[in-house]
Amino acid sequence: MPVDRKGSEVFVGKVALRSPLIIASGTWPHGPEYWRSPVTTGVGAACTKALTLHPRTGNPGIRVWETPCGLLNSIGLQNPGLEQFLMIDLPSLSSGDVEVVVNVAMETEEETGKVLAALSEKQHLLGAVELNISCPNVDGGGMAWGSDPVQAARAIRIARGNWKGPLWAKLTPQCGDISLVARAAEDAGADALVVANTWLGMAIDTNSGTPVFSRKYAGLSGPAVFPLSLRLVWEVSSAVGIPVIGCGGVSRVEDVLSMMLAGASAVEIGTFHFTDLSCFSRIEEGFLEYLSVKGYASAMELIGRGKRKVD
Amino acid sequence: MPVDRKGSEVFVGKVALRSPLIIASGTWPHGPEYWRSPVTTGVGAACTKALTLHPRTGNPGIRVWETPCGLLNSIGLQNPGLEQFLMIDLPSLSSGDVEVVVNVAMETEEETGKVLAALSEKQHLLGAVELNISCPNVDGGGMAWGSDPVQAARAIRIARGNWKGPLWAKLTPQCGDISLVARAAEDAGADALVVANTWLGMAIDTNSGTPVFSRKYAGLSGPAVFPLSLRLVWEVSSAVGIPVIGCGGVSRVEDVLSMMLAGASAVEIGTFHFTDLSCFSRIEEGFLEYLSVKGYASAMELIGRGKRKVD
Amino acid sequence: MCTSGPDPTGLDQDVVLASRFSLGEKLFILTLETREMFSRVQPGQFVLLRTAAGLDPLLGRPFAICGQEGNRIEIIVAVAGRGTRLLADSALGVRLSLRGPLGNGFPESTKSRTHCLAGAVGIAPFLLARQQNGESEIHLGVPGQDWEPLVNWVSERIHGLHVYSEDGKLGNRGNPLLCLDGLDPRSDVVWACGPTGMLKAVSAVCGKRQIAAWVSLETRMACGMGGCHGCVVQTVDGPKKTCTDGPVFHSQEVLWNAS
Amino acid sequence: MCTSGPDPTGLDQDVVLASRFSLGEKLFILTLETREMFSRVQPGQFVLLRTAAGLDPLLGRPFAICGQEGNRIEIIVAVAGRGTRLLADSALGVRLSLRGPLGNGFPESTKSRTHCLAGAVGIAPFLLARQQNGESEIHLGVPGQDWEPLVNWVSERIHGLHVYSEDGKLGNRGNPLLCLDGLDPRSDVVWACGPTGMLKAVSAVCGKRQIAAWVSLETRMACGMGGCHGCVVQTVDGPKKTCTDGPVFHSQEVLWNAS
Ligand SMILES: Cc1cc2nc3c(=O)[nH]c(=O)nc-3n(C[C@H](O)[C@H](O)[C@H](O)COP(=O)(O)OP(=O)(O)OC[C@H]3O[C@@H](n4cnc5c(N)ncnc54)[C@H](O)[C@@H]3O)c2cc1C
Ligand SMILES: Cc1cc2nc3c(=O)[nH]c(=O)nc-3n(C[C@H](O)[C@H](O)[C@H](O)COP(=O)(O)OP(=O)(O)OC[C@H]3O[C@@H](n4cnc5c(N)ncnc54)[C@H](O)[C@@H]3O)c2cc1C
Ligand SMILES: Cc1cc2nc3c(=O)[nH]c(=O)nc-3n(C[C@H](O)[C@H](O)[C@H](O)COP(=O)(O)O)c2cc1C
Ligand SMILES: Cc1cc2nc3c(=O)[nH]c(=O)nc-3n(C[C@H](O)[C@H](O)[C@H](O)COP(=O)(O)O)c2cc1C
Ligand code: FES
Ligand code: FES
Repeated sequence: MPVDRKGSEVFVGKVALRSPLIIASGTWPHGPEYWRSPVTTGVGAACTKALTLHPRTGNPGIRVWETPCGLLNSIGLQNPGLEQFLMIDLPSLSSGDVEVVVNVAMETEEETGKVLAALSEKQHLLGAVELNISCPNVDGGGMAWGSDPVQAARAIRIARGNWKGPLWAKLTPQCGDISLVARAAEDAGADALVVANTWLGMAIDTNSGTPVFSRKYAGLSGPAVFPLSLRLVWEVSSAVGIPVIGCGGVSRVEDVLSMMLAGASAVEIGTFHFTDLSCFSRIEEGFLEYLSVKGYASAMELIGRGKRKVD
Repeated sequence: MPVDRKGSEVFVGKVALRSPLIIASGTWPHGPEYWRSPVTTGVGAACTKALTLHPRTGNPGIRVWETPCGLLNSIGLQNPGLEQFLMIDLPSLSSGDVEVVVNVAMETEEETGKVLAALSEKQHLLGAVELNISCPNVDGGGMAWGSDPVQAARAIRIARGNWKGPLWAKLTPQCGDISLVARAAEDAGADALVVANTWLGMAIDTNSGTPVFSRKYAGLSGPAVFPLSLRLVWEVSSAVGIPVIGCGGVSRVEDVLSMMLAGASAVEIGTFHFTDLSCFSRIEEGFLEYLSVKGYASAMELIGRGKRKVD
Repeated sequence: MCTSGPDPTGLDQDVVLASRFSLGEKLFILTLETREMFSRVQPGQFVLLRTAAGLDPLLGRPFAICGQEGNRIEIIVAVAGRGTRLLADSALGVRLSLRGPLGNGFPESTKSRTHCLAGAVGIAPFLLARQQNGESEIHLGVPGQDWEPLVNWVSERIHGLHVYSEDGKLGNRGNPLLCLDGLDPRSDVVWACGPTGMLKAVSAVCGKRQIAAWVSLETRMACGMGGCHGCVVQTVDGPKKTCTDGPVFHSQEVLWNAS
Repeated sequence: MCTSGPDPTGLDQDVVLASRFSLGEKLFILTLETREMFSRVQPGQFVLLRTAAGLDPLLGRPFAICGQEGNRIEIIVAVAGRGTRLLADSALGVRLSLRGPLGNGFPESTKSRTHCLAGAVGIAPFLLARQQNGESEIHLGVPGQDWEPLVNWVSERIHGLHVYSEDGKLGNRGNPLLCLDGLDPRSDVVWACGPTGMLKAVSAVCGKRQIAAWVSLETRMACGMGGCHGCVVQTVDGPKKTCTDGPVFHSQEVLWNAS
């Protein structure tokens, strides 16, 4: 019996998603077949790999390392740069059936400005821009932008000045008080907040006796971090009025529900689809079943509902 | 063939431990049989549950919740208070064969002062005091003490004034820049730093739609957090001159080795012994084998060695 | 518990899943072959059990022991979530990690008759009790007809079992509390195991009628050996640990309305 | 990959561990029964495989396919760490999660003779090649006598196998590179699979002598389908992904000294 997937629609501000499940940045192939049915069953939107003005080759050495229920990565924003993205990637991604969210890695004011200005000309093809002020795997910029309210606000203002479409800011857990950063991003004009990018960790190869990654530290993702991300989602969504998108460790329908009950309007999944490609369609089905069993008329009713009885 | 366990001795400052493995606070029964052979095979020291001046009943409701490779807890410092500890617990614990480390939960200046003054009279029975400025599960005090350098320094100075024996400060990951807190603790007179207590997380019961824990947030421990703790150990041990004790998610000999290569002099294990009580003896055996295969004359040679080729 | 070497506490060991008998999609009897033989288990004692491969699930799940013979023990597993699903799906012959036996069982009574009240899988300790000693009266309540396979399986083992179901389609209409009506405080004692709601009701009735009643509680656990304080229940004597002070408590000791 | 429902990409499926044959304590041949039949697998293609119970280990481990028949595939598993240990220890009949087949195999050659150089378990793709087409010359090098069971097992399947060991106790003294001496760049082509050191040496010799050589590389992987950029190798044309651009690369394309 074909599943009626209608009831899972959500809105992130003005952006309508047919499902609250978003494929997280840097984890999904850019081949066009991955951006359309049947592969995208259950998926509402997909984020591109981080985009930078110029091509980047990424980090040398080992780039991924498994940890208990988690994954450390140090990819380092490998991407072919704006020109190739516009020419080759974007046309094929946007021919699919999910909203395309372009993850733009915050670099210098000038570089980011150029990238966003160029994307503005393609705004009709894009669901949103996700401004990555949280990459832990590069020097200069990256996570530094998201690590305090002042820097974060500066980054958002630069972006806001160059991109009029929906602007999501992807925050990092590596900041003092994330509520302050979140409020600063809201005030500077972000339309939604993605909470959050990876958690700074490291690994040592005991055989060689040295750090596994060339940059020593790397970003932790996957089910291991879910309880930590959920706490951030609760905290941020209590602090701001704009929509929050949960991200970090989601692997089960209960995780999606928890994130939404905690205040998220949608949820990104990255690492777990490395383990199970059918997770999107399966989780969406579980999501619909929950709504129906619990008597919710729409997915939107779930958002923040976990708070009403407590906060 | 009986294992020769001699080679695993380490020093945390002046405190000699026959093995680098320490049982983490709040996880081990106070019954005397758990503080002596054969149960303590492989164990160098054991930390008591957090001690407070007055008895505490702890938090109501659900207190433990499993997450992927991790455990959230919200115990809330349940303990019988100083008087009973001195009368009943301490005599039996100190009759065992491991160093007894008393975990003292930082409360008000006055309360902590009294606890430490009383412990000072029993200093001959104690290996060290572990000052807990990092408990996420109580209001007022707890983690707040460890969340910034100024508070941390104040706490250590109070403790230092009342306790002349070895003083370990147990830090929290929930602080801006942990190196700053670590340096402040060092300057204020701590003899060693335990890095670190649990990571703030949360869980939602999707059936009821509300947070699982009465205090909403809880502390995450277990293998899930290991890569995060390892990063903190590397960072802190690069920032201070006093010994560092690694803590958070250790479950395998490789984890112990990694922590020590990253700069830890010893390593605490909490959650994982819930899964496997034989972990201490098994890990110590693996540790000795590693030393012998790699040709280390003593466990101390390992400490911080992972850094020499990189930093 | 995923140990190969011997565990110095003697509490943890690897066991082998020797047999599985299905009583429906979500109910299984598992037989475990232990390496070290347990001494005589008391009814109400339990084990923590986990699949030994990998670190997830991380913690053992508590199950009351319902049978013991030589170096085999038996448990009833109702699939409640992820951990029990994995256990139920484990291949025969697989190694599982076991901690136990843990806790204190129901106390031997000096009174003349013991009445055991079970809610569904709460029957486990009483199966063991009957195996060890044929004397008690055993009352099993189940939610409805889905539970017929369990009722049949238990009936084969417990001669004279009293069965209750809400709709009356299995045994008597109602629940095991019905049996309390006829009890005499001077000669009768009650043991109960099942959902908290039922235990609370048993406690209320027995309190009022001054019948001595012991109940086996369920709480979430981490260590099972008194270390973590994760499993406390509030009692008239302050917080107690379900794993080492219980799981069996005197019904009047428990503060049923404290959370 | 721990899916019950169908996977819309068609890449992931549950498979059943149908048989295990041991070639020593740390070396096993596993037969997997797939639900969906694979189309013809190219030698060099691989699968990601994980134990489906629980979330740890989280990621599949890559293994080259060494045999295919109906809906069964065969792999060789050398125990290298935790993931491979768990796979090797899995009970027969257990469900495993599989992603694949992935990557590009060795390219069909227009030249007259293919010489396959394998280091130990690097023999896997060449077993499949021989199963599909009897023509290539196959050279297997092993570290020493411990590997005799593998050598015997392979010899039964590969008629005319050339064997090498460093100490000469199994086959010829030395390693498979010896065979390169006699090759003719106009008519011979080399395929190699094994430790990186060996592949690098093959590349150096073949580069110098202008013999066309393809090598199958090993890198750490997460997704196996080109999404994560975790598996890149540096090539003359910039970074390439081992999982989707490889694992088979032309030996002169790889920048062997980039890390
Ligand atoms: C002393 C004792 C004896 C028990 N005896 C039996 C028995 O004989 N047969 C049987 O089928 N069940 C028994 N249970 C309940 C059984 O332990 C839970 O159903 C099981 O732990 C659920 O695990 P899960 O992973 O499938 O559920 P999940 O909900 O996925 O588990 C998540 C977490 O919650 C805990 N949890 C969930 N429900 C319970 C519960 N009711 N009690 C304690 N912890 C829970 C789990 O241990 C785990 O940590 C007993 C519980 C206790 C405390
Ligand atoms: C394309 C390809 C084909 C392969 N074919 C085979 C084969 O046919 N037979 C066989 O026995 N082995 C093969 N390997 C190697 C095999 O994948 C590793 O030995 C295995 O992943 C080790 O996992 P572990 O958990 O036991 O080791 P651990 O060291 O515990 O693994 C930790 C992590 O490192 C990764 N890892 C460790 N070693 C390697 C390695 N050499 N290559 C890639 N990732 C690694 C694991 O995937 C895991 O993420 C192949 C590797 C690749 C890339
Ligand atoms: C291999 C890999 C590459 C990633 N690349 C990016 C990236 O380019 N830009 C970005 O904002 N986040 C990137 N991330 C972070 C993810 O988008 C996501 O925020 C994080 O992995 C947490 O979610 P998860 O636990 O569901 O994976 C990457 C994560 C992984 C694992
Ligand atoms: C159930 C439980 C109770 C704890 N109680 C205390 C405590 O009383 N004092 C303290 O300093 N830390 C306490 N902790 C934290 C542990 O000592 C340790 O720092 C933390 O669990 C991380 O280590 P692990 O991952 O090895 O468990 C507790 C942890 C758990 C799981
Ligand atoms: S489960 Fe740890 S004290 Fe009871
Ligand atoms: S393994 Fe993910 S791109 Fe190759």
